[in-house]
Amino acid sequence: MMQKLKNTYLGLIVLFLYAPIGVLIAQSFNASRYRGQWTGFTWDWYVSLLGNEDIIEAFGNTLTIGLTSAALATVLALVTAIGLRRLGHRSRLLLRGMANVPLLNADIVTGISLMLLFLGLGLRLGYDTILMAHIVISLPYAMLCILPQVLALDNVCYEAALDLGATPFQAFRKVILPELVPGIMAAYLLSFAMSADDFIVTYFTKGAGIETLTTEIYAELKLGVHPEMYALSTLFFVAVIVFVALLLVNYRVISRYRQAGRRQRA
Amino acid sequence: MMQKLKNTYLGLIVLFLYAPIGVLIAQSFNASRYRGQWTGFTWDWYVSLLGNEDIIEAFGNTLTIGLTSAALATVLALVTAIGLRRLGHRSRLLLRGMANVPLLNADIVTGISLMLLFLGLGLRLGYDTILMAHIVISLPYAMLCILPQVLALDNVCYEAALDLGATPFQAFRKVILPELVPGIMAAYLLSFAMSADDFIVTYFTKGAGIETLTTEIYAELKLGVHPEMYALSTLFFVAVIVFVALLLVNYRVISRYRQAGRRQRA
Amino acid sequence: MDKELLKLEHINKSYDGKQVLEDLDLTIHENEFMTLLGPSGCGKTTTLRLIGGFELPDSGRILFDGQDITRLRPEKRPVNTVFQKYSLFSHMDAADNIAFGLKLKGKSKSYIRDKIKYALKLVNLDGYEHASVTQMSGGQQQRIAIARAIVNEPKVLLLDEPLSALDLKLRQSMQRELVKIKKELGITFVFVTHDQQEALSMSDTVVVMNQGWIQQIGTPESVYNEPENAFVADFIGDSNIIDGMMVRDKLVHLLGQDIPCINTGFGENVPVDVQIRPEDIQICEPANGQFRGVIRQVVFKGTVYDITIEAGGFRWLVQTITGHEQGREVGLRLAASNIQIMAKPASEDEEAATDE
Amino acid sequence: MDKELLKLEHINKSYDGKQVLEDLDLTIHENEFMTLLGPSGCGKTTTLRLIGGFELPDSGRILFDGQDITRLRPEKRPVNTVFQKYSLFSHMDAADNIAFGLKLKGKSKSYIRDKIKYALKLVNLDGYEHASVTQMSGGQQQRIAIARAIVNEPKVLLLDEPLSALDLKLRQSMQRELVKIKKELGITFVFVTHDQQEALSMSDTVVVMNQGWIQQIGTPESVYNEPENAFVADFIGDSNIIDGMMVRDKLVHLLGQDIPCINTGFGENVPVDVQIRPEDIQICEPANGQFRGVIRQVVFKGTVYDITIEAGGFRWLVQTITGHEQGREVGLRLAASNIQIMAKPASEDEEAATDE
Repeated sequence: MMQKLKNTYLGLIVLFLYAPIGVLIAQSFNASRYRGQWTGFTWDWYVSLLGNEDIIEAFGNTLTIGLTSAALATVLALVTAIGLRRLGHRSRLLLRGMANVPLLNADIVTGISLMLLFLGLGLRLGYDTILMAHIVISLPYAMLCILPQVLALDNVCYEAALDLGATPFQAFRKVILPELVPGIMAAYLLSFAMSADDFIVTYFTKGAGIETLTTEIYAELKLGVHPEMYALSTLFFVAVIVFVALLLVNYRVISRYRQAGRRQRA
Repeated sequence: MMQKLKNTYLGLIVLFLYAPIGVLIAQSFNASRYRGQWTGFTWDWYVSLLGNEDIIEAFGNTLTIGLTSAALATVLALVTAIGLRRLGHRSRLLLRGMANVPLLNADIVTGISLMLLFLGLGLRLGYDTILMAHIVISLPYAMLCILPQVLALDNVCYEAALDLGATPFQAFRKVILPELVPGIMAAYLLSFAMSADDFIVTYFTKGAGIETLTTEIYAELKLGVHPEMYALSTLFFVAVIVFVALLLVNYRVISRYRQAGRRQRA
Repeated sequence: MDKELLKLEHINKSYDGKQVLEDLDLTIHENEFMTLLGPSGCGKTTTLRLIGGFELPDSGRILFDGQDITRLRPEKRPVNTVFQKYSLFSHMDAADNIAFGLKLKGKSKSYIRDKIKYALKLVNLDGYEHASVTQMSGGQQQRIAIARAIVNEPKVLLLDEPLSALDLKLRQSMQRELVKIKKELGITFVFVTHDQQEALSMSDTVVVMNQGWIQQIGTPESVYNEPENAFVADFIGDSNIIDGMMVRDKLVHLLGQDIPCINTGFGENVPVDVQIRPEDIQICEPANGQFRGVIRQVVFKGTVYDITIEAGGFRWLVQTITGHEQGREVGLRLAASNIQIMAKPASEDEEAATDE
Repeated sequence: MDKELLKLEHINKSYDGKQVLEDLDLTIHENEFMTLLGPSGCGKTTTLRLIGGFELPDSGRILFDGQDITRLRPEKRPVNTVFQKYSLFSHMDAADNIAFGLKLKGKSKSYIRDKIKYALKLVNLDGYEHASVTQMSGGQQQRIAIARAIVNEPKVLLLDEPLSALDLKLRQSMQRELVKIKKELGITFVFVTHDQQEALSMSDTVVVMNQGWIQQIGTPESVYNEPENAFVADFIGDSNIIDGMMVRDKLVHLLGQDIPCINTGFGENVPVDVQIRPEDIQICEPANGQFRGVIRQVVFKGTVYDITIEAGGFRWLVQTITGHEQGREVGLRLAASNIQIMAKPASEDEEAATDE
């Protein structure tokens, strides 16, 4: 009885979290353009998506901006984390705190700030400014993934490598870097997700004539009801699921390392 | 030399993260309406903010929606976490994973989905739908704060309370709940931040005639250059700083508990 | 021994189909310091949790002072528990932790204050009323846990490896303190440990357990000197355990020699396990020994030397106060009273514990 | 002893203004098993790290085979280190860990393969080439770490508390194995530990350190039986350490009695520390003893009884094989050869370690 009640509750929570997306998916297969009337199943909206050149172009932009900004943010985060490692405890805490503030700041504030900065620097808003903006918003997340691992790194492995005849550079490349792979992967994946998901920062820094998927969806929906956009959003959601699967695999790797560490300690 | 290079690098990173907000703050004190020309310092834009009734109303909405949705999301997360605790390892992992998916989903997709759901249910978009939407987006974050603490709870404290004569309910109220306070606080603060910062979900679920701070900023900026909005964004940023300070204090409490635990183990 | 206080009868308990306790019978007397000793997984902690009420047996009864308490909830039992670790309430200070049980029982403020004072004095933490328990050392935390349990005036105090998280020096001093506290309170202690030294030095009665069975119950001396089977002999202290054959009463055939001993009643020509403690073997001239062998290894251990001697096809462990030269030929002599004869195990559960 | 291999001369080292090593001199010979023994913070690990090249001394020299290596980088030194823990490369399997140093040196594939096979055999992990090191037990990991170090054929192997993370039984068996490996390789071992048992049972030479000073260097027996000061006596084994006065050669005044001893050369009427090991005290009839006292406590420890006797105003710790009755009056006898006389410490660094 108690057990049944609990399962019902947990089921309701899951429903609560997933009902919206369920409605969206349903709508994307609805033959009717209009909500509330189900006139049959159709792939039409997906098909017409593929024929829409604006969307294909926006997809390209999302992909290239995401991949590039994630790579740059990850490298910056890695170098910064290693720099922070050597700092004293107090200044490290301060810098960590400072890196976390932008995480909490409202995206709209970040977007407006970046727009003002770019315009103040005399830059023309476009692809490049989106890219820079995305690095700025991804960097704190990348730090969040990489920093704990870098700080937890034990000097012992580095010293063991020196002891066995490695130069400091060899020790870094052959011992330290491989130990950090899970954190680097997580940082890259999360940075990419931040870039691809972002709407408002992109909106303020993109200028005219260039769209990413999120701004394209927004623009089309403002013009009227577009079931193609429901289809696109559904695809977006599916991409997220795939993405989470990737993260989970990566998380497994991390936790295997962690467990091994714990066993060593025990 | 090496040291100087490193400090320069770290300084650049901080500049990189904070330059945008610096420009925003400067602009909010610029007597000129227009970017690029500094005609003197002024408090005017802040003063005119206070006289703007729309903004005062939007602030009220942000505050009440934030406080209410955070409270509800935290309670739901706490009950769910306790429910998950008793589950088997596999189903727990599954449900945790499912709770994390919405974290990664693009806000615009969540916003569209919620709008479709609410309209599908025949609800009128307004204050209530924003509230519900914010609970949905905050819940995964609240879970993220509470669940690890609930899972790490040692049965020993509960059993010790029973052993000393407490009924199961007394043991929960007097022993378990106080141990969870730091996690509950973190969940509440983070949920509030998510609600207050959100733009796109609110935009899709708010309907006409009601604005929160973020949608109000967006709406006014679309109409033209409004330095009042720079002032408002600056205030928003200051609020974030205060908020981070609160979180840090709470984090200190958590880490003091953790350290105590670690000492016990050592 | 005083009168019977707690009685476990025919207890069976299994988890996930694995039998943890099998038809366990155990009687605990008033004012006894009883230790349950065994390797991990032997069922000692489960036994304690059954007494505390945190587990229910699959079958069997638990009697307290003649009354059946098998299904009584933990909060109603006249026993209190000191847990292994983590058990203090970290959001309360020391005094609030200690007062927890008394407040639930609705005692008066002055009563509670006096009790706290008394308990802190007893555990040597005078004046620590308002110390934060998270700031305390492991040893201090365990003392507070003991104080918190005893203010409720339990008839039986259950201690579940309370010292296992402490380091060696602290553990030894806490052992002495626990014995002192036990004497002052005059109540029954049931103590669980896997550390044979701890069990021997603290208890009135040692219960040696393995794989859900009680292997032997006795005083520390009797368990050490007269182990009833090879498991007990091997688990407690170092031992030489050798296959032998009881020729007749007071004569055992061992590695090709007939050796006099003092045991009787095993019958004639019965296979037995023979145990000889390493400190009970005398090294002498080869001609004078019952066995003749060669010293293979000498290791200085501080108080004693551990000497490995190969004799009669067996590697003997011998402990002596004086050193001996490696490689030398020597004789070994065994006094009849130092040879312990044990029946061969009836089941595999009683077999000697193997090194992991 | 073989020829001198490694020499530390006048080494000083401090961290954050705290002096860790003070004018340290130490000579290590070829093929020696030397153990640095002391409580935490005594400077033993720092000494090892100086030899390994992970720290530079503030002043002083380190000579290897006559050559100054004080400022040589760790990767260039003819020594290898086995670290306390965590030191295996978790993204490589066992064979790749072992091959790490050899690959850097550009050895041939077949050479490396043979070396791995040999090293795994030596550490008793035949066939574990492709095992994931993260899946291994603590003991196996330390064996791989040893294998990884020795394939580089160091002249000196440094071991920094390599067994401290293992449990008691495993630690003891690894101690035996390490001694075996040392014998087979025939190289110098410098071993750091805080465990006196470990130091005594493994080493040729024990270096007892405290607060950055070397307290005594000697064989295990000499360090145990003839400690040079109260710190060494107290740190190694149980001891009775009593203030005394050397009346003249071979006579010491102790707790009101003049007691014969065998030490000479302290001068007349000089205050000294007197050490008597608990196993060296004989209990006899009150009339026959040099001291007369009362048995306060008897604790059975397995092999021996720990007996506390109050006599002459001092609480003596005595260890005996047979039990004694608490409360009985007894006499204590000390053989002259079992009394160890030690000069009073010149500085506070040499004072007896206090219980924490």
